[in-house]
Amino acid sequence: MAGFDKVVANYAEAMVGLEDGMTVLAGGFGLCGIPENLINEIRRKGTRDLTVVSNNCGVDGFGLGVLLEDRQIRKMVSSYVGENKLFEEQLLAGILEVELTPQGTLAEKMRAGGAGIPAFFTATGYGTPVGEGKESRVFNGRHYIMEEAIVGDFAIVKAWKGDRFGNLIYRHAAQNFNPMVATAGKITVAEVEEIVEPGELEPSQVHTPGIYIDRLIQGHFEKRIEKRTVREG
Amino acid sequence: MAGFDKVVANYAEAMVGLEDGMTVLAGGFGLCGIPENLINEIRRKGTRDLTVVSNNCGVDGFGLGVLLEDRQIRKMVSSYVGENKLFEEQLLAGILEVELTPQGTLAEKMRAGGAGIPAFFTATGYGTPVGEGKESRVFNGRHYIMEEAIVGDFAIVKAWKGDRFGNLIYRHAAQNFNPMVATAGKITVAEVEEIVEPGELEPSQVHTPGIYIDRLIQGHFEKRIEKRTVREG
Amino acid sequence: MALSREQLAQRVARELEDGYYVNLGIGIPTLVANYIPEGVEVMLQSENGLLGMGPFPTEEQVDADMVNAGKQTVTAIKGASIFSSAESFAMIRGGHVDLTVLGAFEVDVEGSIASYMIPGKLIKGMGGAMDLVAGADNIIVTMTHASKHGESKLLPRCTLPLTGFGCIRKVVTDLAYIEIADGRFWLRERAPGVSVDEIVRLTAGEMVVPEVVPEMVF
Amino acid sequence: MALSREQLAQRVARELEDGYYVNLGIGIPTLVANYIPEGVEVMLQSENGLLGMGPFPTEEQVDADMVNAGKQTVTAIKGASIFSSAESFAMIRGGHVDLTVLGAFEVDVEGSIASYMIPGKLIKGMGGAMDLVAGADNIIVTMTHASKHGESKLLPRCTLPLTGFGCIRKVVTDLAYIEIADGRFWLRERAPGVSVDEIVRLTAGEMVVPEVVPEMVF
Repeated sequence: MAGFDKVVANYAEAMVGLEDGMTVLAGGFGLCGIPENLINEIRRKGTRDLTVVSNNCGVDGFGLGVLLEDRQIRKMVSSYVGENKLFEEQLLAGILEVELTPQGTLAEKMRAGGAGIPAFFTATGYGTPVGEGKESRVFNGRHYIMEEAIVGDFAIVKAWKGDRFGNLIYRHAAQNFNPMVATAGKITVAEVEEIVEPGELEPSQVHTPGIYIDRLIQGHFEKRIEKRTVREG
Repeated sequence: MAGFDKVVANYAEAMVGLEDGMTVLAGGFGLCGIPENLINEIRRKGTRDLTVVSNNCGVDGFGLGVLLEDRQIRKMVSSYVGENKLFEEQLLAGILEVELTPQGTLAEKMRAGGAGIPAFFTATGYGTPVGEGKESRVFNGRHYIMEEAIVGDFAIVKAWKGDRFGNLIYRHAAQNFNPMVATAGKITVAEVEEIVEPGELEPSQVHTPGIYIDRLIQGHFEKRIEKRTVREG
Repeated sequence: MALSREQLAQRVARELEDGYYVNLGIGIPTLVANYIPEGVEVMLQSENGLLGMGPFPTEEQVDADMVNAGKQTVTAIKGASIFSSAESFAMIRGGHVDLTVLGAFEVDVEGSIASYMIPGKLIKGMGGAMDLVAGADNIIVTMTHASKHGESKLLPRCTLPLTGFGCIRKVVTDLAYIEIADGRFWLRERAPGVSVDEIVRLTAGEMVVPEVVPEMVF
Repeated sequence: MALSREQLAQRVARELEDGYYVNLGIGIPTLVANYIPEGVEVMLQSENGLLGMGPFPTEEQVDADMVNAGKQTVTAIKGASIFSSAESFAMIRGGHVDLTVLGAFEVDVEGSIASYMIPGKLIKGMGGAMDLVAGADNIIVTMTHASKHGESKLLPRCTLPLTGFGCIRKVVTDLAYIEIADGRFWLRERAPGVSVDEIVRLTAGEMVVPEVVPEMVF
């Protein structure tokens, strides 16, 4: 790497260093804003025994769902995994483990991981199965539980535009989990729809500063829609 | 208020409800991005016994410094207060109290206050006077202290543009503490250089969503520079 | 007669106030948006990271990057803002959303709610529901009063794993509008043509019944 | 001869590597930016909320909304990003900054640092220094080796209130470059013309002295 140019030549290079047994954080919500090509590269690579942290696990045949086909995922940390037949099968067969985490807690755990905060307190989950076995404490008369940060060996995100320095801007609601995921990986890889030159993004409008990004690649995206809902025009 | 129009007619209206003894959070770093007219309104109002949470306390005669002239501040929570003669005098005379808080911890305490997180752990301040009397704990072999959130009765911020719904965009490095302050007030008032109509700000480029803003006012700003440093052109 | 889904949504909508930021859960809560009272403006929050959710898009407007918390394609109104899920749940957890409406399997006299998991059935996850019930001061639960088999869903104590502990104050069922306070249900309104006796019979938890229980008008 | 301020900055600058994100404290650390080695690109982080700090502005470029952590007017380079102070310290606390350079009053063999407060004198505050020393893995402290009265600033244990506990591994003084490990100072380099004996005499904490201590070359 020369200076701050994070652009890599191909997807194989983008995922160098990913090994069996690692924890991978993935951005996206449902199929919106997911790093689809980086996921496909993990599939191609055949890395196994992965712990994947992502709000959902894609659908059958698309998104993180493709990593189930060759049983590459050992454990999934998600808030909702209801869109996936193969997921259900592997869960019931006991070859896949799931750790259900409330959506806001999941987002905050990754933000904390990136921000050097090892643990925080939240009311979310107190008195529920999520709170079982976790320390609880009262602040100002209210019950809270302690949640610990999540850090990944790899983090993969998808953005709209990225400059060569790795500064990212997300498009519309495809932002979702990507900004926190980007901060919480020991190695963070971003794929974008368009690579631009440094200076083309307005500094105060950058969503993810380049300091969090180790590698950047431009991809082509299918952007599959999970639930197409329309009204009369 | 009709619907989501947060615009108020004048500064007096902007600060309605501010009472003696309240805690006021103020955005800005040094003299950069401070809500100068809202501060002046507090001066005019003569509210006393205030606890003010802000990274700095302005300078003599400008910014939060003006609230020292009639001894309106009882306690200051800041990371650095070295730019102010009157501050020093009142501190030594024992009529002003100061709680020094590391800059990053201060920012995070207000973010936590706005985000419903009553406390978090940080390594900052462990083994120092800041950590004294605070709970400490080891995570992954490292020492951390527990810091509690800050919530204000009032929060005052300064932004560049704001739409009538209270969505804010900050200009350059005048962003600083303003976004966290905006989230952590029971009542949050924003003053801006320009009020625009809803729809004029790109949704994904809004820094502070309008949900955090109770009142909005357009002001004129002196924008005094604390340390003018230039090079040959 | 028990309320229809539309009437449930209509009754909930009467709790909306001008200037409210509202999060509507999946199912009946979503219908509430169709019955916003005259003169009231509300702004819809979608927990994936959107404040100011608009209607579904036309065919031409459909955009894969513009979805709501139910993963449906949506639009944004003028004056919307879009942000990360961490920011979205900061907003929710921090109590900035004025009203949250969501469904449930069970609610009890302590205000606890069970809505995401039936042991023995496959667990799909809680999504944002636990954060929503823990974060909001003002929550309305909408559900049928009893199961098809006549088993009450308003209980002395939830039997299913909880989504949230002691956080619900208002329940709109197909039979009644009920408030929760001091460890009891308080019957406030009944559905048109539904008798107090029937409501009492289908409410397992302790319920206070005032002398007059007004009938809802639609 | 003891190093000048410029030489101190020059020596520190040799620790810079290509692609480093660097936070430079006020004073001598700021001067490091003037001695970035050939072929090395670094990006400066300013903790108020700026990554990619440029030089001071020309008269025409001066903008009150564009200041650094020292409250000086600055510019931003192409490819800079600007963000909130919470985001800035998330970056710092989370260990994303590759190198932090800052001054100190005292450093001890455990790597503890005292830099913000002298009891009896007015306390102005720690600003971002406590976050910076707690967050970075790689910190270089620059300071004079001893006070004007010849009192060592490299101690068995800091006497002043700490800015950070056990976090410093590298110190560049006007006399030497010293590393800290295993509860001792390790003498690595000496300033041109400064003898090992003089360094040893002015170092109060236990110091390991190798057989050969190379002289810095400028």
